[in-house]
Amino acid sequence: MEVILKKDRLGEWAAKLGEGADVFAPAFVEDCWAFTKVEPGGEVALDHGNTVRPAKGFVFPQREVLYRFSQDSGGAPRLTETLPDDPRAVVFGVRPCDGRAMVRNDKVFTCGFADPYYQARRERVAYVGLACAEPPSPNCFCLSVGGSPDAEDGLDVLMTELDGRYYVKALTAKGKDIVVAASSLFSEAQPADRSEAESVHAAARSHPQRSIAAMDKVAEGLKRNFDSPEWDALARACIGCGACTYLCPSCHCFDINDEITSRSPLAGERVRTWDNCQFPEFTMHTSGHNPRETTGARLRQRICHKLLYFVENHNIQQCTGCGRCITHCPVGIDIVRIANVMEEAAGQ
Amino acid sequence: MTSRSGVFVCHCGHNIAATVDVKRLADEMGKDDGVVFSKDYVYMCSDPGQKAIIEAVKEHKLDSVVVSCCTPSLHENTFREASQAGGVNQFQCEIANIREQCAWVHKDRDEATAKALKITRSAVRRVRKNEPLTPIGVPVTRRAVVIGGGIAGIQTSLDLANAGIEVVLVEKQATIGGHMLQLSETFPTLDCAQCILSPKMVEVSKHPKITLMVQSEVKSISGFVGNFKVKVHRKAQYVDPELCKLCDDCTPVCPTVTSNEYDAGLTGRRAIHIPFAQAIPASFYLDESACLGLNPVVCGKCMDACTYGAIDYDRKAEDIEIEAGAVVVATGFDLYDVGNMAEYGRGRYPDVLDGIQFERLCSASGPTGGHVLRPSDHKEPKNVVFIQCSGSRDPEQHCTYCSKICCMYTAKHASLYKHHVPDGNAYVFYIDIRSGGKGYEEFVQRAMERDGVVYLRGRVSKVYQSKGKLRVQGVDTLSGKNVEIDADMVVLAQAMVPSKGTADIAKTLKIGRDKDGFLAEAHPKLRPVESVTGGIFLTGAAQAPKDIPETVCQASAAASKVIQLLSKPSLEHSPVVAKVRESHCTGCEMCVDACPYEAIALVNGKAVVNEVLCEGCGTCSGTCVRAAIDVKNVTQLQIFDMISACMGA
Amino acid sequence: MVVMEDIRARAKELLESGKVRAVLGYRRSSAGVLAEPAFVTAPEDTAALVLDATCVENLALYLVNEKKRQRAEKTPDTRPLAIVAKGCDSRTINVLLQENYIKRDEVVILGVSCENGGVIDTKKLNRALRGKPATAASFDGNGSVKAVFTGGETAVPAAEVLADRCLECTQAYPSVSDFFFGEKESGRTYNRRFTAVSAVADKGMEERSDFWAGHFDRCIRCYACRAVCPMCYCDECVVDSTNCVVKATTTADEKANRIRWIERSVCPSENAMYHLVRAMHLAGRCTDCGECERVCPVNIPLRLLNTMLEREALEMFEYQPGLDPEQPSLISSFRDGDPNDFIR
Amino acid sequence: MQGRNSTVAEAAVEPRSDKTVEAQAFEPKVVAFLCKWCSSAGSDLAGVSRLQYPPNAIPIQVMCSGSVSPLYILSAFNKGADGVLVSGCHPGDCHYLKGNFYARRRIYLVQKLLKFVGLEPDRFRMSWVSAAEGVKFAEVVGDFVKDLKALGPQRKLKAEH
Repeated sequence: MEVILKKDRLGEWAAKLGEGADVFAPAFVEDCWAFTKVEPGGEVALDHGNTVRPAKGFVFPQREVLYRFSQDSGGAPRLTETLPDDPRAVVFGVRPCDGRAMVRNDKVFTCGFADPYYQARRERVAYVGLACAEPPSPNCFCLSVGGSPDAEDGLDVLMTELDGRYYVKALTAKGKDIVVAASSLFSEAQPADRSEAESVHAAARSHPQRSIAAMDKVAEGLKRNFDSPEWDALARACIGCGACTYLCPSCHCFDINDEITSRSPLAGERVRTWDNCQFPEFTMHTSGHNPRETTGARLRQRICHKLLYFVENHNIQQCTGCGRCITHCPVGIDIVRIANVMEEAAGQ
Repeated sequence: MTSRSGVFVCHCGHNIAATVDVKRLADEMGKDDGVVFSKDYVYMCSDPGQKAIIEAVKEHKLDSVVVSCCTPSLHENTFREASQAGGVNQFQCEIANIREQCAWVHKDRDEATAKALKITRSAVRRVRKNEPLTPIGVPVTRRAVVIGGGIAGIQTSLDLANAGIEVVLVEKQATIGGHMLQLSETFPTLDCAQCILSPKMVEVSKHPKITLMVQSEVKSISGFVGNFKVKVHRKAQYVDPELCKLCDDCTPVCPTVTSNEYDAGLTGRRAIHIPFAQAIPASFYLDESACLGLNPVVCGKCMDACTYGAIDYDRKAEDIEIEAGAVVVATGFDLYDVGNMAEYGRGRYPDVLDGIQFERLCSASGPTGGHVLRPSDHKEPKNVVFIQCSGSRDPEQHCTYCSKICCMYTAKHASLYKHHVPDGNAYVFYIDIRSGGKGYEEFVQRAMERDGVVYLRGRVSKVYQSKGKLRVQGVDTLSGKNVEIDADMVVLAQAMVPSKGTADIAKTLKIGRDKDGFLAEAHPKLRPVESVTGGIFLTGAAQAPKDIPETVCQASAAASKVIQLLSKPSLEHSPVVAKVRESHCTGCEMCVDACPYEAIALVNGKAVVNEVLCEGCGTCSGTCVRAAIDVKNVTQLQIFDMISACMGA
Repeated sequence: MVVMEDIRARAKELLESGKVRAVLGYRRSSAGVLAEPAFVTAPEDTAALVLDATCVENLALYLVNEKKRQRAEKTPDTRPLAIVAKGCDSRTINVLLQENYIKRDEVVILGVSCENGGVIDTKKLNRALRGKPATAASFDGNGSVKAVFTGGETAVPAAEVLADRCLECTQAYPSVSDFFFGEKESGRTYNRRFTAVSAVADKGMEERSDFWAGHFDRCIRCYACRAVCPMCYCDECVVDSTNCVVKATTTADEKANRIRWIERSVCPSENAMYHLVRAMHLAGRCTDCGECERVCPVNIPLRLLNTMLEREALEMFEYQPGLDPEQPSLISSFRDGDPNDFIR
Repeated sequence: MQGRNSTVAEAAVEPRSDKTVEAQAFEPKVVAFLCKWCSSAGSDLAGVSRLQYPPNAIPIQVMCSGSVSPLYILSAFNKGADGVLVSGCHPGDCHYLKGNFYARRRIYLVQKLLKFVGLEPDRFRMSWVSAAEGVKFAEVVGDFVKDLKALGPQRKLKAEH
């Protein structure tokens, strides 16, 4: 389903969707682009750079309660499941790299076992993508990892900005629903619109980007360099913070904890929170042994997970080239450079 | 970490039960996490109450005990002993104070019960993480340092020495004896002060267990009860007491004269002199501050005159470290400076004397050979006014407190005057007469009735000089009339104040002082001779104004406390001390800097606690940013759990 | 003027003579305009060292990290490390010395003066360039920063793009060094000290409350602020309530009984707890290198929390961190005249 | 966005109009850290003297005010305390000689920090109460509870369970 929306009617569409769902769109807050709730009557302008935080949090929040528990003295424990019942949400302005990341997250949370919390949210959230006309970040490299500025996978709708209007393509049933919900705002797309959109996409794809030169050889390079001392050198400056992975659209590691709210009588919540492979204690064993004790081992884990293990398991890179981990690394650790170094080292 | 706690709720008769629903408290606590037994009882501290604890510990295999009752300062020990008797380590018993901090200060039963529940729950959370502890045994040095060689210090030293304890008696002056030796006769029996004190002084000098250090001051102290290290600074001993034969050849050749402190400034003395004939050590003494320069080139006359070679200008001061198990502070008093008494001439009138000066005039060893003569013209005064409470009981301008002994010594002064000058008139201005003590009231009555001393109830507003007389303006509140007396001499019963060095010695020894500057006792009623610091005791007028009999009593009391302390082969120190988590300590030294007891040192880059020095205050753990140091049984984890309990979680 | 060749030559000499095991400096980065930390061990690599307005990192962090790394090594190279240190960085080194974390002979300090410059704030630079990503930036010595971007370059007044801490800096030269490069400039005239913190402190209470609630709400607890802070050298942090660094001396009790001061959940109350506890732990120790604020991906103005306490320490206790490694720490000392009238 | 944050946004929108009604029924929760030797003894004296004061403050006896870590204070607020009191010996009277001087400096900084992030200054108080000041102890608690009632519940640092 392909339709045309006049640029000045975007707000109306958002308002219409706001009647049955929470609508989010990027807003520039404190020098950061962030998905922000659009209040009724609020403006939506899709002129944003890449958001600092990816779109994954709508489906996989940083903290969620799995169930509540309580127990009276001498009694049996009582568990109360807390499946998400958040209102439906429509997220505007999702970049294609974040959409593609959701495909990867889907594989993790549905492969073998369907995570009910993830599933429940995934069904309730519609991602409305915006094709990139030029790279929203100087560290973009989506083309190197099989993506593109107009990639559709993982999104429910893809919008492409044309002159004074958007070319809106509904990609899923959910996507069709949100177009149909405001059908009066749209006109049908004409072949000229389609070819104009295609030329915008083509121009964007030819825009210079950072690149991993021989992506097909990187996985092999990583494998062969697993024990290379180069990892320690590359990670020498790593400070062990979690900015790279918490901001990554496809990182999905989590931890589960009990948070006790009352001891007498016992009551509390079992909580799932994001976890982070770059933290030193991520793999700390109770014995005191830590298989990834050094920053080098942890950096290797992150890079290999993105560009080697995920490829082995799912035949695609986990990384979608958004560049956030490079831009926000406090000390300039650069996955593109590392991939190139590892590929070259393997060739020698 | 314990898991079988017992909670015992005390009714304290109606004291707690009237406000707190003790049954409900016991019931609710019985359901609490980790509590396997709870009970309420009318008096937990009674014998049956304690037995109930002992039995419950045994029967229910309790591993920790909480008693909800009165303040821990009353019965913590009682219940800890009961717990221990039942088989639980005493340090795994905690008190929840629901009387002073709850039942007695609230009226609403529901509110008070809810609060009592939180207080008790908080104690349970704490006790569950208490670890069993054993008091720390510390060896004891059987030696005491007594600071101050007045009657208090002398008595304490003799009592200790006679009990077989080694004593080092440290005196600032060149001789022991203190103010008592300046006195003429003592009330109420009028026996001669020197006659009763000199034998004790001689005993001190001869006692094999007593080491006497004169011209010496305590400079610093380290260590702890049973194991102090006291650093004493001894001034240079230019005259060797062993060689001095008391021939007095040196004094006449000495060219400098200065005020004689023994005669309270009424006479002069040379730089080299003997303080008084009965001085102990029996030796002449060279006052460095008055001497021309300790340099044979400048003067050197006394050294030349001494045929025994007892004088040596090259002697040096020395610092001596003494190991001791206990310290007794007996630094005595001074008189409140007459210079502060604007209404009585600020000390400008030579015939306005303070009590000690009058004592010297009455003393056979004094400047006038025991005759009462005016300092200004050496004439016998015919009208003498004695003013009591001079500087005492005057919160606006001077000292707030009563100096306690002035009523008695003024009666003595007036009587002595009348004995010396039977035709003279003695007037005493008083606020009221405080003569509690054996034979004291009779003594005052004798002064009034037999010796004809005129007592006027009222204050003296002003004393000034007029036509060779001292005009005393006062009021007689009994007749309601103003009184003016032209006196030949006025004697001020000056307030007693702590001696000049008291503030310094308190700081050095890290013991407290009260609002008036006297040394503070650990408890005003029950621990009157102990300071708040273990092993440091107080006696004499440094603690509060008191007379000779009371001083001697207190001196013996302090001695008996020291004997108690030093009679044990080892001491018990509280095991509630700081503990370092070595894995977390980075050796930043913040705790080392902050510890008030210098109990923490850095060893191989990690903080190490000297458990014997540590008093368990926890300043270290409040300072450490790494949670690397905790006080046992008051750990951060325990406080965290207690905060939760207080918040009802 | 700091002559880059002098620093490179000194670094080279130190490496060639074997006096140091590495030189910590700055080099260009592939990730963006900011320089990145360089660990130079080969004398010839000193040619890559740079020093300009993009050298924002406080390399003293690596004295801590390298110390930890060294502890884990069986046969560590114990020769000292050479480090390029700006004024603020040198004060950090002084605090590390004060807290015995490092010893003076373990470090050779190549002190550099910022003179009248400082380092850039990339957020400010982005604003100044209207979103065009800069590829280079350097202080031109005349009160402006030359910014190069794809397809052009421009001069921006330094006061518009320098980091707040540089604008407020009162001592832009090292307080400790073994070799000193540049001039000790005094009388810098950008902003008064504590300008930024005063602006927030002067707001009304509810406004301040909303200001911080908004910021703490955004926090994702990536701990970049903690990780980049040379003063946050604890192996175990108070926020590590559910998992911890286990050492040989860690007891079973310690593993089992963790104090959950702060839950792992990312939510406003726990985020606030984290930042407030961290601020308290840095009181009297923070030397205002501004790294916490720079690395925050969601732009929480963390520096304000620390400078606020720094201001109190200076004004009420006359305490300045990092000037004297011999002084006792702010919170392990007191003066009789400390404020008392806030107490009832 | 993302779970928790949106719930906060909702909490902020929650109407505060019934604040006055709330204030009347509102009983503030207070944690009082009392040093063992002075302030706890002072509270005992208040008890012995049968002085009445509000039951809102739950005492936690610590050895010395110098042992009170800033974490205790922050944690109490985190757990929902509407007010926190730290009470120690008067300057110069510390049983441990100088622990209260360290406390004074540390607490001063905590107070300034809490004020800076917008917590009402009246929620956190320090007092010197000696063993002889039973009356003062009762007054300190009474005044504190009165001031807290006027402020209403503390939500700024409280964990939302």
